[in-house]
Amino acid sequence: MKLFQSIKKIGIVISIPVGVFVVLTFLTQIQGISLFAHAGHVQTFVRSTTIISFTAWALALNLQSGRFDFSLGSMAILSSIIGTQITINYGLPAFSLIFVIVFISGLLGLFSGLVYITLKLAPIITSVGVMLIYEALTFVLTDGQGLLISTQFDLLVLPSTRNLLIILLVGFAIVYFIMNHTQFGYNHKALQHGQEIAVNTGLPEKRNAILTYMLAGMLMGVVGFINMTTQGFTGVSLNFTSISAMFIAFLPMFIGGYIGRFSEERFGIFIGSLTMGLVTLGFVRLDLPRQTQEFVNALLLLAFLTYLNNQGRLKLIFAFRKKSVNHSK
Amino acid sequence: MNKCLNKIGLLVFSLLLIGLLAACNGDSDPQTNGVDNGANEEQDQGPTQKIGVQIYDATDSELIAFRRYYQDYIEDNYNVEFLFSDSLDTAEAERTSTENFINQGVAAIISFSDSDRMSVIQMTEDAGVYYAIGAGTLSDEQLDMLSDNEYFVGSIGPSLAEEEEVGYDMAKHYIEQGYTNFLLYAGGYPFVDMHLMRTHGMIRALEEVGVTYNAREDGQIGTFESDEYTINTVYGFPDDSGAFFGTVAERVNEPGLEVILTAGLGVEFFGTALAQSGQDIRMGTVASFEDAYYEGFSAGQVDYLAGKFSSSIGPIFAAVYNAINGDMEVVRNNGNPFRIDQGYWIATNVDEFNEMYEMSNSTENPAYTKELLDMVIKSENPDTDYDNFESFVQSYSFDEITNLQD
Amino acid sequence: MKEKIILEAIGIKKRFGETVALQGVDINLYRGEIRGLVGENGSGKSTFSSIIAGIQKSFKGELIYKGKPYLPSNMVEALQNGIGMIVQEKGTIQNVTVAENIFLGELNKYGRFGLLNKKELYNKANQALDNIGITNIRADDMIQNLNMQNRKLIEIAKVVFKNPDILVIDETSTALSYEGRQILYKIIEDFKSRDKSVVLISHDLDELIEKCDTLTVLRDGKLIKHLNKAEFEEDYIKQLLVGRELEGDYYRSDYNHEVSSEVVLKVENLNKENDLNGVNLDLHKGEILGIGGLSHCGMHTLGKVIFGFENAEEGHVSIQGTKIIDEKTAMKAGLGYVSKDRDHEALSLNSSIRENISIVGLDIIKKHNLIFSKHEKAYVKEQVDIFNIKAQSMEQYVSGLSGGNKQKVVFAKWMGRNSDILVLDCPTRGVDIGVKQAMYQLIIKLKNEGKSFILISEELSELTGLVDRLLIMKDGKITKEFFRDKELSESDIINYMI
Amino acid sequence: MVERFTNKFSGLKRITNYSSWFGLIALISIYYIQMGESITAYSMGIIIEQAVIVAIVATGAIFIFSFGQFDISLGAATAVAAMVSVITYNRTESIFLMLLASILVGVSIGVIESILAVLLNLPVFVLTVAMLSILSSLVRVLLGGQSSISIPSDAVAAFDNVPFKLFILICYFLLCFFIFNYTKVGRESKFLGANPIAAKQSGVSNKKITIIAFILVGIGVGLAGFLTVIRAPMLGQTTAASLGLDVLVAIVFGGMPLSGGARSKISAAVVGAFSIVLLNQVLLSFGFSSGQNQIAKAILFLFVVFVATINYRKKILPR
Repeated sequence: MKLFQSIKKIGIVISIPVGVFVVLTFLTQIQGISLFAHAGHVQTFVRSTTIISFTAWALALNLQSGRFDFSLGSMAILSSIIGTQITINYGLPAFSLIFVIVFISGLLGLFSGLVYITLKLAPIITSVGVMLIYEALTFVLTDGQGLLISTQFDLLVLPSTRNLLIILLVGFAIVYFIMNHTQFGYNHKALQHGQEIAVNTGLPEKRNAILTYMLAGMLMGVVGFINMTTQGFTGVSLNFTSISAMFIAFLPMFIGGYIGRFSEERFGIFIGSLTMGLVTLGFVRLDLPRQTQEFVNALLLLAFLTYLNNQGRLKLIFAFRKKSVNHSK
Repeated sequence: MNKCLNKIGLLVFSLLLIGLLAACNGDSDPQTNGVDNGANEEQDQGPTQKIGVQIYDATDSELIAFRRYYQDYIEDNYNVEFLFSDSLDTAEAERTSTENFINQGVAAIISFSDSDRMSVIQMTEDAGVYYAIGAGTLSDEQLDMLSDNEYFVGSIGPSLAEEEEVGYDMAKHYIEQGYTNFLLYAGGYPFVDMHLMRTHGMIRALEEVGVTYNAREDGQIGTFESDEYTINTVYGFPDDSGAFFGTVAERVNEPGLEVILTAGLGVEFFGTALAQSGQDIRMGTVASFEDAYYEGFSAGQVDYLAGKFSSSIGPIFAAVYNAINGDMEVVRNNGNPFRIDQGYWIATNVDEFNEMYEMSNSTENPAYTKELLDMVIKSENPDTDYDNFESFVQSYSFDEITNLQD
Repeated sequence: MKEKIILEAIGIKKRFGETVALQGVDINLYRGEIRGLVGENGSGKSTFSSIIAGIQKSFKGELIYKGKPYLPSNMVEALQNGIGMIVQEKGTIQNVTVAENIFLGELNKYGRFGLLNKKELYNKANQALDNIGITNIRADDMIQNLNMQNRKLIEIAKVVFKNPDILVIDETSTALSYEGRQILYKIIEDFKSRDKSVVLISHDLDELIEKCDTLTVLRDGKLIKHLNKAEFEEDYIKQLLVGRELEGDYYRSDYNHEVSSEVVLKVENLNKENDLNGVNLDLHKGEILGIGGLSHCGMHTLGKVIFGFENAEEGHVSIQGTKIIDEKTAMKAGLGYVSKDRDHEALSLNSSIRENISIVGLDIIKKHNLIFSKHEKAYVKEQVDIFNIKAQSMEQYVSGLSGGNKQKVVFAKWMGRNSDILVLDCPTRGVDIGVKQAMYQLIIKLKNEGKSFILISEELSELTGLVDRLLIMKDGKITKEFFRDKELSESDIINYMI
Repeated sequence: MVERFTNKFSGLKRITNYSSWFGLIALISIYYIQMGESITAYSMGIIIEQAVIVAIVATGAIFIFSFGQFDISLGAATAVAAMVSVITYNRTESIFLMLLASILVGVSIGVIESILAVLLNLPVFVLTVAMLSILSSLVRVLLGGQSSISIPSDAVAAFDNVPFKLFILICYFLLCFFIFNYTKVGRESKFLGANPIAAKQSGVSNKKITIIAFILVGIGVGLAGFLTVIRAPMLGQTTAASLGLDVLVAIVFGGMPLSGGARSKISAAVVGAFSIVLLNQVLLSFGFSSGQNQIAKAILFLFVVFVATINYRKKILPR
């Protein structure tokens, strides 16, 4: 029975990416191409999966505590610009770039968190303010030009498939460990599900919130790093343009929440991101125009949410069957 | 107590952050900070005239170079002050910016924005503010409609035909060298006119050598057929999922690729993929003479550039300056607003590029210096007339300008 | 008996915004003592206990614990110092394990450098559960899979495991079944036997009289009297609670249970997973129908289903032929509902008295489909006057009112729209005895005017004192029907509840 | 002692409740000082011109915000409405049909969104995130591969004046003001925001309120789409793209609590929209760059909200 249960769990967890893979393989086969034709496709897939995973982990961290953070995208952009400039200006070794960027984005996250706990405003408001400031700083710091590093060859070789895989795995290990094996993770979960009780009991809510923001910032730093080094270019964003960075992460986050019921949530998000990574590669291979991509993504999100929110009702529909099983017992 | 600590923490942290930002900013930016616009000293004659500059993208490197020329060179040498708009990406934003400039009391607007230009021209006429086009062109029909508009000064810039020609020349340059495997980047095709025209130019050059182009019904860039030539395409801009760079990497790594031709944003979007591919691939692009391309040429990533130079917007200023000084007659083409084509500087090797780059980016000795501009400004040179002006603008090539300077 | 003082509270004052909760309370607590704390809601007993347990920080006055000044900054710190509290409200957090709840806020003990040793954590948690004799729940169970009673037991296990010197129990027994209470009582006696102290807060006078050594009566944030076991006498305590002798009738004076034969509301064969198991009942015009039982017998769910707030899986509720499918149809048919959870369900605390009362009366207030301030205010003022709601103005937020006045607002809201049938779920929970009396009299008056009531209550005396007919529920079923009778004794009834 | 404290407290409360008005007045004063004599009828006109569209959409959006929901797709919806109205005009050459089409599209989007939210039981915010993507791709579809679509500017020139726009704003504002303050729907939506469970137990239908609110916003979106075309008859990919967040900023600036509830006020939309436009004008007069502008705006934004909510702090952090 227990074996059956675990098989069922594993089945649910892998069914989503496998299903998507099958559909995409079918779609590409019709056009006479294969999903993974050469190493570049593997790289695209790994890169998308990594970017989406980190973004979704960061988004989920605060969103699941009821804190919507508009500043995620701007943190990625600003930290990658500052970090890269520092690395280049002070001639730091290339591999240290990721650490510098993550350090800076951690500081940016810290600032977000401090603004939140100092002003005691709803995070959706403080994060709009912080996001506007960070966006504007990208402009002020680069005199509006953004940053181009297309000739810094030692930096550009960093996002190889192998390195991306390492980043993804190490990132997952760290996030998994933090959320499941540290006091911070446990307190975070307790505050998430019972804020008032937890605060009354004496959990350090403010410290936890700040650390959460910092962690989210650092995760976005990795995104900034990957974008900077693969594109060799980070543009300036103004007037809320940076918020779009997080939209791609909604679907994986919800898939993660769903899978999280059967396994670990961070792992669920990873599986969700993997799925989106496949979808992204599918877009590349099928050469779909941007608006179609967005449209398909939005529809997938809607469909999945609908399924998720009506699961209760679905269960009701199937309740009769369950009842008869109970009787036979 | 706790609360107090938080506030102190925030304060200390903010200072730290500011320090950090300052550290990275100070070191990285050798040029004078273009944001600083309060430095223009009052000149001897009269109050400073305000000129509004409308830009389509505050983050575009070409426009930033333009801004530097106006604010760091022209403001220091003429009694004017430039106000720059935000990025104007819709007709609505363009209108808002026009309203604001008029309200701020500008004497003229120089526009690099074309969301709904005719409406803006109408507004400026109503408000009695001079209007000049610093880039892009008007159709004959439009120019006709504006013939009796006293406040419309004229336009200088590459016409759409010129844009098409630039694309054609670039493609031709490589075809003539015998290359057969191309990757075309169409940029904002079909939404951005300038990219569309350049791409059409490239297509024309390819068609001349026997390539068949199949246009697509939905308006997107189509496909190519040829036995001899292999042509792949990319279009669009980066997105958040990484799909764009996935496509770029895929195309760049296509075996046998020899040349990348971009309708814009060459180094920005392809430099990295080139660096990462490690193959020997040429790149030709239409962009501007700025740092990124300096690096690109030095690293051998780019070997053909059709680009604007920072002070290419000197002549339009001269025209506007004449207008606001009341010397409208020297900028009137037989009583009508002028429309003068101004093309690109073209660098086909590193040495050419470096020479042009140096002159383009100098704020002490730009291509169009005060001495040069004064030749067509009536208040400085009473003998000048429209024909002078027209030939002055048309002699835009690097060689002609260096000759003028000597 | 009076040997060692363990905790001394001197002149404790506490204010919440505009309301004064405690105005200078002195209490000495001795080792080996079971101290009952009694008072109406708003009398300050929960505030006092939350202060010594570290939940409330900013107060005036002094606490001396074991001879030293004492000022815990949170519950965990208080517990580490030896003062543990089982709170009145929900005290566990969902979606985390039992073990994490037991060691909430002090996980740092299980591991180092911020890392956790799960094995040790689970072992300790199981030990804590074993300690109080719970074997059916394990450390790695998720809280949301447990029922309310078991969650409460987790809290008890958590506090007791720390072996505090003072155990504060705030109205916990109402959430527990018979078995749960036995566990709790055993713990209390065990504490006493080990020379530790217990502070027991309860509304149940019988429970207090039976279990406590001493009683402290609070009223309006003031200390009224300390009572020794010898002075325990129910009527006397009641008098102390209210502050005066109650004049007039408290409950109904008549013992007539004849009601009209007209059925105004019919409940047929309601079934709902875990809560209702084939419930049938008729409500007659002018009848007060009581429903009693233990907390989790399904009667609260029944109230919600009757009003259409929750849906049953089978069966239906109808009023004169109209089926009740949601709150709207219920209201249209003249039904009103007073929720047990007043602050979260019956009222919007951060809205004004006016808004709370008028929200269900908008149909009456509107003229030509429009709502004008003048009509609305007149409507609300009438209710405020009838119910004698004490507030600065009708624009005051409900959050600033006392429990009694809040409940008056809820009553006013339903009576204002002239509801014919009211479902009252624990309508006098946390209400002063004075207000309670007024409400009882109001219910009786309305009954005499032909209104019908379904009175769901956990207080048996309230039920026997008011109802025409009493239905007892157990495990989602109606197990017994009693009619109004002078001879009806609470002990008879209890037998059908457990 | 207690009495005095109470009075002082509620006095302060009253003042901060009007902090957004003080903000507006302060901005007007600074603008006056900065511009001095150069303030003309033209200046007033452009302030109205620039505030009208945001004010209209924000007014409608107050309904959604009042019951604690959040719509991020309003800008994209406005763009779609404007696109359709341009297409309609180009087919029919009728201004009336153009207006009608715009409103119809706005309302339809509202109906679709609310029905999806209600029937599929989706959280409104996440739904609007998805709608944002769907509507922006719809904008590109409507563009049909062109960089822009337009109508001749003469066609709408007759309406391109301040009185007409002000008239539309006032009409729509009065409609919303009326519904918000003098009908059941308005009361119920505020109550729903204050406590959804209590609202349900008082017979307030979440579904009904959601649908009505989205329809009302839809009308606003339709009017805004129409006015967008009048203001700038040439529409492109990015038309109205930032409107959604401008509306959010305006509403918060105007003193509307994002959680909705009893403190919701419809005036916040107009106060906020005008404040933002004035703030822009003031910043322009200082000659800041785009980046500095945005920093100043962000800091002011946080400051205003901070002051407005200074009396509503809780022990636990707000979410």
